[in-house]
Amino acid sequence: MARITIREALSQALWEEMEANEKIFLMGEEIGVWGGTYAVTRGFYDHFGPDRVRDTPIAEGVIAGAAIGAAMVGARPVAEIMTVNFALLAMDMIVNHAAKLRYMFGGQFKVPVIIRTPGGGGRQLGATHSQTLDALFAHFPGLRVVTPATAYDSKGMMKAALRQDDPVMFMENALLYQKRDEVPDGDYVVSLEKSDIKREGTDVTIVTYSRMLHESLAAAKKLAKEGISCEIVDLRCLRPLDLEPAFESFKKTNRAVIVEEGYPQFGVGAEISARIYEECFDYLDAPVKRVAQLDVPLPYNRALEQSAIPNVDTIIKAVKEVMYV
Amino acid sequence: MARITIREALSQALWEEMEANEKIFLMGEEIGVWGGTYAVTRGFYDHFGPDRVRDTPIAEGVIAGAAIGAAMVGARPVAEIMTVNFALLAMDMIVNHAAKLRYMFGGQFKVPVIIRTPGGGGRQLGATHSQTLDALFAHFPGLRVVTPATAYDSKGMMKAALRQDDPVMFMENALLYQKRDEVPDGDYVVSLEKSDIKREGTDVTIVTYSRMLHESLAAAKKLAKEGISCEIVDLRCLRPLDLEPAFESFKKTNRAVIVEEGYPQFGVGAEISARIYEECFDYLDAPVKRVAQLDVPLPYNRALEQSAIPNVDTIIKAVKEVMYV
Amino acid sequence: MRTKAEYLKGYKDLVAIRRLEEKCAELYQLGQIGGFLHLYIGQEAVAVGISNALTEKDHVITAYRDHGIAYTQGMDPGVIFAELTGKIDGCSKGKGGSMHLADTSLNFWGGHAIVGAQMPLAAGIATGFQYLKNDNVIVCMMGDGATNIGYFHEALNLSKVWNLPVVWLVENNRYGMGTAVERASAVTDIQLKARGYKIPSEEVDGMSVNAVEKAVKKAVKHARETGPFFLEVMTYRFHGHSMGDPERYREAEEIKRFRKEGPIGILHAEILEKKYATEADLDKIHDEVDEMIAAAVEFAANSPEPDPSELWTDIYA
Amino acid sequence: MRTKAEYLKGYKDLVAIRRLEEKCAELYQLGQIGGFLHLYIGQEAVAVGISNALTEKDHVITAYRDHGIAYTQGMDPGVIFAELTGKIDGCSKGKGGSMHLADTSLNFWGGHAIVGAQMPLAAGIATGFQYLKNDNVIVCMMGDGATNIGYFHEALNLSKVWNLPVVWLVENNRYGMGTAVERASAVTDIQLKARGYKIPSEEVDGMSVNAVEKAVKKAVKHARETGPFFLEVMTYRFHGHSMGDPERYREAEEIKRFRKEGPIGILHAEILEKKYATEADLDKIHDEVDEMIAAAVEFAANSPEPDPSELWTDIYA
Ligand SMILES: Cc1ncc(C[n+]2csc(CCOP(=O)(O)OP(=O)(O)O)c2C)c(N)n1
Ligand SMILES: Cc1ncc(C[n+]2csc(CCOP(=O)(O)OP(=O)(O)O)c2C)c(N)n1
Ligand SMILES: [Mg+2]
Ligand SMILES: [Mg+2]
Repeated sequence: MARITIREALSQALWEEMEANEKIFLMGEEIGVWGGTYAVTRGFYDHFGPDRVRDTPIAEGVIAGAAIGAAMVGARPVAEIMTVNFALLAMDMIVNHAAKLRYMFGGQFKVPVIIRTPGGGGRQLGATHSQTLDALFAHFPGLRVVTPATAYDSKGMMKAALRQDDPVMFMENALLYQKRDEVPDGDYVVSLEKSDIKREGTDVTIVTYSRMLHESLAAAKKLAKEGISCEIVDLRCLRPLDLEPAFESFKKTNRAVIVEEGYPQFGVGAEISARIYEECFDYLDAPVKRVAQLDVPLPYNRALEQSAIPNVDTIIKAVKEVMYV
Repeated sequence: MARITIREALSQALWEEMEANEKIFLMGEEIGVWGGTYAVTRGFYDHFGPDRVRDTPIAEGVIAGAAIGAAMVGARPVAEIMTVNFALLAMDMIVNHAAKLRYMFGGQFKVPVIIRTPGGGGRQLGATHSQTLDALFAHFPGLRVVTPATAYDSKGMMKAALRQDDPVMFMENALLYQKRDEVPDGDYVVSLEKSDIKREGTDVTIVTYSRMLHESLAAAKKLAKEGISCEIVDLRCLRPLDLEPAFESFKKTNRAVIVEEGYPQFGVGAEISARIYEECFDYLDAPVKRVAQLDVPLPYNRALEQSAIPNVDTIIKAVKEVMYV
Repeated sequence: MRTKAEYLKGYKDLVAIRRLEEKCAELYQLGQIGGFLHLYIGQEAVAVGISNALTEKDHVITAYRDHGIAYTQGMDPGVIFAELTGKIDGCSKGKGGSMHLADTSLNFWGGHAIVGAQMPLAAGIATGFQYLKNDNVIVCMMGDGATNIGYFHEALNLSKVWNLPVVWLVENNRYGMGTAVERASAVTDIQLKARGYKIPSEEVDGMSVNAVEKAVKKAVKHARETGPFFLEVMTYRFHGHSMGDPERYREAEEIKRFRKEGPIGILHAEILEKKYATEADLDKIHDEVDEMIAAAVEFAANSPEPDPSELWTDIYA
Repeated sequence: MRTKAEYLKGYKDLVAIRRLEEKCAELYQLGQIGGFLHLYIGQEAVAVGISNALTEKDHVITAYRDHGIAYTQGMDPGVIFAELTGKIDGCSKGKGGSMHLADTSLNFWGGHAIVGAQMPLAAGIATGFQYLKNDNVIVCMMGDGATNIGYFHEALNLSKVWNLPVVWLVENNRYGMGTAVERASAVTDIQLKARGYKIPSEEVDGMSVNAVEKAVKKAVKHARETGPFFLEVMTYRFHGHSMGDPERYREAEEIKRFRKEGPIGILHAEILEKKYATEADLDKIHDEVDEMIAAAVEFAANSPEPDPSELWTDIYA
């Protein structure tokens, strides 16, 4: 076991799988000579060479498209889109092609492409560079959307993604790359279809994922001191969406708070909330509470930006609301 | 009063406003010489000329982008994206620019651009040409998203859109263009911010919009014969989202079915459902039911496709479920 | 084409596509084909020329106007009609329809309905071939209208930067829907667009099977050995863009002019001149084709609808 | 520039941008500027030359590397620093930050952080100008790396098809982040890309204010009277792409070489040669600039944070 960062975890997963499977190659802007904008692929270019670590022009459409095409004919490309905001330039390739090609052609081929892309706000990058767009991709059948929040899950899910045959949107978070946790030494995978209880508790169920897991864990710690016990479900993947653990937890706590970083309307929380009501109607003690970004484009100014993104305090407030305290 | 089609209603609104305001011009693929793929702009090219009715190359990015740019400097462009599926090629322009420019630049200018685009399935066009993508756009602060379902609303909302100063995604539905209803002779507008009760009833609240309004009305008619009285709320706009009439109705009926045409997960229905629970918790008699497309890319085969899209029967079934009959 | 047999095969292919498309129009009117239907009538020589030029290491991808190339790549007309009528024996089990024919075992990667989308996919297929070092080449067909979309730029640029084994082949049929080339494209000589990427190019007579065949052979060789090549194939579509095109954008006179010198007529004359066949021999080919098409339609008619459960298959691997 | 006064003004502008950027780097290290920060050092002559060439009917739009052109278009350095430090007196009330400077009253439309996005917007601004018949022109600046994105193709093509009053101006500083032009672009002579759209083009020495000024004047005239024009301005950025660039992609030697012949040094020598000023005179300009920058920083420091309610303003009109 070693305590490593999420950056290292992703890097290790890619490195080890590339060593094991020569069908895997990487492509994207600045992943080679530069070493990756967020340094996930630092050292790869020197080790694996320009054929397997391909710097691309700034052209998100063909980055996604070429990765999809290469996957169609049997390679295993991992395309990096520098941030999820730029994935909007590749929406047609992701939504109309990665997600649908196999279906439209009656299953004639597979599309084992991985699109890695970091999202999230909080770094004063302004409205176009701070988005959390998970709900957009999770909407579409045909895609897998994974959103790991720990080094353990990041490494295991990246490995799992590289060993299965569907298109995967691998959603990272720029503020999480430095987060550390324990990762086993040997090879392991983490399912792309299972959410996970990251903290056990009895009073309230917090359903969350990605960076908001850490805010929720911090909130739970504080709340524990006040005698409120939170159970925290880390979704880990949004498509397919595994809500069984959340439902089980809810049936125990009868109260839920859903925490996401993205926009509040038509977001991830809406789906989770609706599903909890649909499946656990008889267990409701209080309305399910959603915590999300305020309904604004994110501003540059630090104080304004921070005020718009959920954090420990807003989570605590929400938990207390559903506890009626 | 005259009974006209939605196609005519849109056409009239555009025509009348263009006559009244020379800042308005149209642009898009095949809107001019061809007369519009769905014939909404038939006759415009001959009447208004090539300067005000601009055929464009097939290039959705610059169609949206050029319309936004022209709006920035004081013109009032109406861009047609031939179908909403192709709007995915303009996502960055719509989401990162139309929605955010005003905010990012501290309100220095307005972006009065209208993007008209039809969506919807049911015409055997295959997975990439049959999508209902309203939830995608409704997610983003900065946009207005309108989804009229009648000729009356289409004309009035198009006129309202052309007289206000925000970017508007004007979502049409290809199967609705031929629908007819009564429209007053003179000038009128319909608010872009108000939902509307399209049928009064006492037992169940159906919340819906666009083409599914008509399926819901047909279902309500049949259900009435069985003694079940449905109240139908037509959202008319998804952003801003006016749920007050839905809540009021729900407080009366205590039961709700939400009907949308799009994908079922992370869709429009999730937000409505979550909001009903949040605002009407004490009025719940049964879990809110969502009716949506099945969670698949739409196939070409007619029977398969039809089986995946909500219709009168699936709506009736859902209503009966929440009525526990 | 060189030998008599090749000429007669080429002729048969042209006629087969023509009849197949005419039958499609008929079935569409009857409501047996749904969705959008784009006929290849007038452009037959392009598909025949391309497939004639290709070997088992060569692949092809195109847009929604895909029946012709599906046929010349070897797709059974019965399978084509089955797909077009949404039957289980269609190449895509009836899930794709007219715009999404494909059979990867025939090196045919579809049939794509989003204008220009086949270009980044082709760049990717070529990247895959290059990466897997299998010596394959992909020919990416596109319309003139498609050369104006951003994908064109991104895909062509990448193909040159990476020296990908791809042939970019524009079928310039003078219109994208109702928009004439000169109303949509800054350069009307589409070939010039390749210059911005230092990709060598050639203009080709798309009414001549042999001209296309020759050009594609050369282009594929170049793609395999050196890198991308660009072909602008001059052609014309005799029918509307799709069924239900009001055709307000062109004169009947123009259509007539092109129709007179259609690909079938040209090859017909050539064969007679070369004395490879008599009028009667050629008539017999027409009869054979008619029979084949009739049998194909019959095959499709007898093919079952996909089981309702097919709605849920092929979404994930 | 012709007169002595113009030369000295030009010199002052170059120095002002340089100092402004150096101060930015300092404030960034101090944590007073957040987000991404892209310095214009080395490219100053381009902005100065452009703004020198423009009249009140001419407008400009650019990417995130926008401090220089904001300054030369007349934005007060205090307002710039206020925006960069997120203060209410910033041009965008602190909501935009370094990448989103703009002041439409100065004919400056931003500052856009999505690579290439300013191109479709510029095509639209030009469409608006053309439609409103106001005789205006827009100059659209972009980086070399941005010429590879699909927007470039769509925007340039449309500009020619509609003959829009737009000047496409590439600042070729040899790299897009860490990617040298030849590693990302099929043509390294970026000017050639204009050929695919029949847009006339010119290569310009971006280290010379006068060369840029002259070329832009000519291009703007062409844009106003005839249609789009394309300029490839050769320049170089002396610092990293943004703060925190590891700079593994180029040799220190290369930077040195360009730095020696930087825009300020060149104009310095020219002014001395023309005897428009003495070393001492020029030193005084430096002092003036230092004072101006100090005052500007002070202004920004004293500017209040935006009220929390500003979070909710400017979303809808
Ligand atoms: C991205 C996108 N935009 C618009 C359309 C609608 N559309 C379908 S075919 C077509 C014309 C294409 O013309 P061209 O590329 O010349 O091909 P042709 O039909 O002439 O074979 C258009 C605009 C589409 N399918 N995809
Ligand atoms: C669509 C998009 N892709 C990627 C990025 C990340 N990015 C920011 S600047 C840049 C390099 C641009 O290079 P160039 O156009 O040459 O401009 P320069 O920075 O040299 O001025 C990249 C890749 C982005 N902002 N937008
Ligand atoms: Mg064409
Ligand atoms: Mg550059």
